[in-house]
Amino acid sequence: MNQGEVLLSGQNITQRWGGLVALDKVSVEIERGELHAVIGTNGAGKSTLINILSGELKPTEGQVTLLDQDVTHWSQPRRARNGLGRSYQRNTIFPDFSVFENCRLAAQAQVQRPWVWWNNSQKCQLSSTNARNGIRLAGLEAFSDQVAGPLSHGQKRQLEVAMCLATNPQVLLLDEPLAGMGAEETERMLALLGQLKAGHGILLVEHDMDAVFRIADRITVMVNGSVIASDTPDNIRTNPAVQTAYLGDH
Amino acid sequence: MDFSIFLIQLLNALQYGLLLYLVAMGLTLIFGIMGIINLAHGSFYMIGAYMAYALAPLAGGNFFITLVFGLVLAVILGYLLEWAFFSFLYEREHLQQVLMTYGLILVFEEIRSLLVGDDVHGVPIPALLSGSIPLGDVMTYPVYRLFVSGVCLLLALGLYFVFTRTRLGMMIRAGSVNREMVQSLGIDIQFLYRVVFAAGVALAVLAGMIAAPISSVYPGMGNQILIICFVVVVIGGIGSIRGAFFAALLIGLVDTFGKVWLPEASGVLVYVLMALILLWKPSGLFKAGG
Amino acid sequence: MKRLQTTLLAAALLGTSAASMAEDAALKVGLMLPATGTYAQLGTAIENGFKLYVDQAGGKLGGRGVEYVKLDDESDPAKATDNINKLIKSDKVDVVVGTVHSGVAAAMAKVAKQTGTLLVVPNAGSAMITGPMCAPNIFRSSFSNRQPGFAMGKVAAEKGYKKVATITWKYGAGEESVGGFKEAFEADGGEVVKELYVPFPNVEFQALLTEIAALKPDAVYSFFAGAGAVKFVKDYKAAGLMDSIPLLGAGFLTDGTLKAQGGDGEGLLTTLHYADELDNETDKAFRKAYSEAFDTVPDVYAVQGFDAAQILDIGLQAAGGDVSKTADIAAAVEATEIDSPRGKFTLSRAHNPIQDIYLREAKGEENVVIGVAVEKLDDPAKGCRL
Amino acid sequence: MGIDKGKAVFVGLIFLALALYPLVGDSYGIGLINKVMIYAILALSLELLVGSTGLICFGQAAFFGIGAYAAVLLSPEDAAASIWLLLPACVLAAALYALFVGALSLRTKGVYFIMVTLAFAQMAYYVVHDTALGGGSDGIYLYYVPGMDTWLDLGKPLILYFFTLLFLVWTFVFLAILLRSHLGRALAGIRINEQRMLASGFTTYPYKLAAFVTSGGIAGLAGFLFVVQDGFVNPEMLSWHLSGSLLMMIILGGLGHLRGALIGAFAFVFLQEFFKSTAIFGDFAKHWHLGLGLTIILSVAILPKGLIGLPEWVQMRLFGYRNPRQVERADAREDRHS
Repeated sequence: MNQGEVLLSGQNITQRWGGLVALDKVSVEIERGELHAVIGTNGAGKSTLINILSGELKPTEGQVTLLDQDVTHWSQPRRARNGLGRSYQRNTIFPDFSVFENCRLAAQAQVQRPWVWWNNSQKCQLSSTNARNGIRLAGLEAFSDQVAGPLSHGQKRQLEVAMCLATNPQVLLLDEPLAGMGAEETERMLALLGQLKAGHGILLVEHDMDAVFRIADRITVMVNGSVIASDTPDNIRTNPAVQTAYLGDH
Repeated sequence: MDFSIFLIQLLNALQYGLLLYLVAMGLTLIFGIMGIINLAHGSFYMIGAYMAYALAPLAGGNFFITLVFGLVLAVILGYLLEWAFFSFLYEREHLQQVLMTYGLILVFEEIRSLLVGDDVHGVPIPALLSGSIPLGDVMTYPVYRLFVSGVCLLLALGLYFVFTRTRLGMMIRAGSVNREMVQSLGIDIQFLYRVVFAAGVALAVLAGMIAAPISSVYPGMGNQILIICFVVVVIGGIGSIRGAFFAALLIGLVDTFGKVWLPEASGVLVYVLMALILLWKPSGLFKAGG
Repeated sequence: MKRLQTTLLAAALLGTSAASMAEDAALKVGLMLPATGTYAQLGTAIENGFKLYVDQAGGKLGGRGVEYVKLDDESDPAKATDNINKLIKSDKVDVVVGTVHSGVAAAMAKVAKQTGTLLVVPNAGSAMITGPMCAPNIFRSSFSNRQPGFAMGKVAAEKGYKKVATITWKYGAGEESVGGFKEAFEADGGEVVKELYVPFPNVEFQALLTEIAALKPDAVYSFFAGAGAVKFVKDYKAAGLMDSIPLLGAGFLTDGTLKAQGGDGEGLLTTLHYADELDNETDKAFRKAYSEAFDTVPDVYAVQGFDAAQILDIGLQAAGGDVSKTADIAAAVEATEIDSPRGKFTLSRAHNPIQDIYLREAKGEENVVIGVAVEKLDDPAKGCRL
Repeated sequence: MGIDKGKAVFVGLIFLALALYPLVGDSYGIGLINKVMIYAILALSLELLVGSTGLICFGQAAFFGIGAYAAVLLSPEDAAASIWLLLPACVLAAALYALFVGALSLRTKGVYFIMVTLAFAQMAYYVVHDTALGGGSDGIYLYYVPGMDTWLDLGKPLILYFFTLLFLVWTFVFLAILLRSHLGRALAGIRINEQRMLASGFTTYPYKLAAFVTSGGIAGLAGFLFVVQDGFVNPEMLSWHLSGSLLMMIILGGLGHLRGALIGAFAFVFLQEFFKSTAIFGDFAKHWHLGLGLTIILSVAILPKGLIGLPEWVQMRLFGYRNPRQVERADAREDRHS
């Protein structure tokens, strides 16, 4: 496990919707041990980028590489099974299931023979172990047996991350994990992200600037579908182009 | 098949397709804008046809006055139904919409049975349009069928104008693509819904009324057209006005020429066509709002 | 041994008393007819006709008072078996009368054959019912689909038509009717140049009318009923074919539909086992009584309902009101000439009417008889092993 | 996921009652309950799609009908078929058509899926109705009831009754086991949130197709049983009215629960019998569709959770009490939709 190894990269990604260019030759790299944040105004193309990296969208042009393999034409599930986890802006948990079952189901994607209909899924060793692992990493052990629906918003966001982790990913694409969180919850999530980046590569799309500048190792700034800067937080803070284009409006 | 017969068949296909368009249009609009899958839409067609029969005495037998009467009633009916029933369906899941509108079909059919009975009725073609034009050496083409095609075509053009050139049309098109956006633009969504629904009902009722003189009026006539309209809407792309137009014409062609060339398979043909199109384009030929 | 004898005697006594009890009790008649859907109107006419006969017979059939159990068959064959089972097993009817839809009637015939329950079919003309499904306890008071078609085939040949096209719905009744027409017409030297079919119950005929115009046959034979008949005749007229290519049809084309056709059916020649202005006293009395009782003019369906009751009455009279004496009932019905408003007819071994098929002409709202197309027409009853 | 004891006892009691019914029922009752059990199997097959996987199939009658037609068409004309061959053949025929329909229709979503499954059912309807294969609109008879040599005579109503009950229990248990397996859990996940399943690495299409084919096969089984009981097939068995009625059964009973399909089938048939009853409605019974239609509308409007949710609904209406867990769950659901 080499820290600094490039896990996921997008090269010259272009996305056009009819005449509209949503992304214009965007390149990003996510390294192991790195928390890479992407910021930008609404409509800058952050969500499009994350959708292309995760495989939900096929780019008009460009290439996506995951663990040294060209995955541009891979489907989302195939990328997910090969080390790519993602969370969504909105909660995508299963509200009627327990926290454990949420994670176990996510982990089940790795099971080799899913069609064996006579086996009780609850007795599956592999998915249970991975689920517990995800829960532990996300710090939700105390809630393992609770139904997910009634959890607080912050806990649900944590569960979202836990479900990603249960699939044993190398790279995490997190879409606004802090959205709608209170101060205390934010702190807990930031601590969690700090711990996770050791073994993973994390791409974070986030609006909370304070948080981003506190924990990101690298920040990419997007405006109107283009990357205008990609550097350490300190350099970004002083970058004049960023100031006029983005921080200035803030 | 010699050429003149071929042309006549083309005319038949066109006329059938245009009538389908009129009914399917309301279905696709109501779904596209309001997100409601309305199985009872065929019933509106049936109601229209029965209006053409039942209202005729009130209008002194004048077909055109009956039409106006019927349209006014249709708009009122659509408005009331939206208010009393369909407005409760917006937040419901598709399955519940399917079942509730399925229940509505049964209710409409029975109310029809209670009010006008189960007889088959004919509706006379208005004298003004009762002539026919000779085509070929034995065949004549009834003027009324041309009139139906003409009305449908005019309405299609009119709707096209409304959708592309007016503010209401823009709202409707925007609404079928993105409902939240319309709301955020400060448009009175409830009003929009009622207008769309009443228009959809009026279109189906109108189709039923103008079809009545050539189709006669009978129980269960709504169900027959409903399923075929579903096919039209699916092929055209749900919520697409242009799609409904082209799909309806396509179905008209396939049905007409299927009966002549492949009589054994003519019932199945439209469904095979649908399967093929979905294989090629899973969400129909055109996008919503187009 | 003695004990056994006593037991047997007791059982015999009990048996007879039970039987005589049954004769005294009201005859339960299950009317399994369509009350909803396309055929609802026909169901009503049949029921009216049946009740008219019973009322005229003093409220009795075969000497027993009559009690009705009504059931809507919805013209849905998928529910038919359950429906008739309900009448037989749950409502414990003695006799079942029904129905219009051939598919439903076919399912009913199967159950009747298995259970031995008396069944009178007052409309459905499917060949199956008096063919492979025929049984001593199953009767038909109407017709087989083949009959009117066959008669029209004769008429068409007599009129000197050489090339005829046929058009009907793609379904059992239509195909059997066209089959009958073809059989008679081609036997007499004609040729059916094209058989056109419309998916049932589709009523969009325009394409096939154009096809007919292109074929230019000497005449067209058609089988349609109800709404389809109304629309077909109107379309045929509107296409301008009525004047150039004569339209012939099985009688359903113009029965109960002339008013809705709004004059477009005027002058059409059709064949059927009933007609207006038949010159017989039974019919005159029937029409008068029917009009008075139900405030409407009777049609062929009412006649079929009326005769269904009549057939039951004849059979049950002979059996002393005991529905279980199937052989006696069948023998009596087969031996009797039934005095129907349609004219006198008999039932074949397969229990299908052997009847005169009339040639009729549509005048105003009536199908006026202009002659007998075929006298005492039988049905081959293919597959019947009686 | 773990088997709830209360539910298991409840379902067990239903099956026990069904097993004991022949002791009290007359021959009509046995035939009727037999038919309702067949509908219950059919409803269970649909429940696998609609309730468990979230795929609203509006063409289930087609698979039922194809199973039934296969039973008649594959039987020799002058002898009884062996059920060892015929039953699997019927299931296979229906499953194959389901594979075809599923493979195409699963490319579509939401309303498209509803309409496309409906249209494919119509296609099958027209094939049996219009082609020489299906015997046309009058349908075809099965002259000899298929059997298992001599010791299992399905022509005897009582034997058929227990045969059907056996398959009902089998279907229920099979589905219950399937639903807690990996496959079943994945289907549940797809129903609730397919996006999450994709993101977790599930290629959802084959899962859905598996559900579709399984469901079709079970519907084919029901079709086979129908033919054995009635000895008759007709195109109307494939009509969309039946598909609609089946949907109504599962929502009436309670969507998302196998026992809902079971209860729903019985409740729906009872409702129909009730509105058709001339003893209660007199001559108005002829308009029984009106009552049925209104009941469908009202029950969907008021009781969206079906009869299973009735105790909770009564509790809420009468005592204004809501289970706090339920409230939060409902909120969570809204959260998801927003």
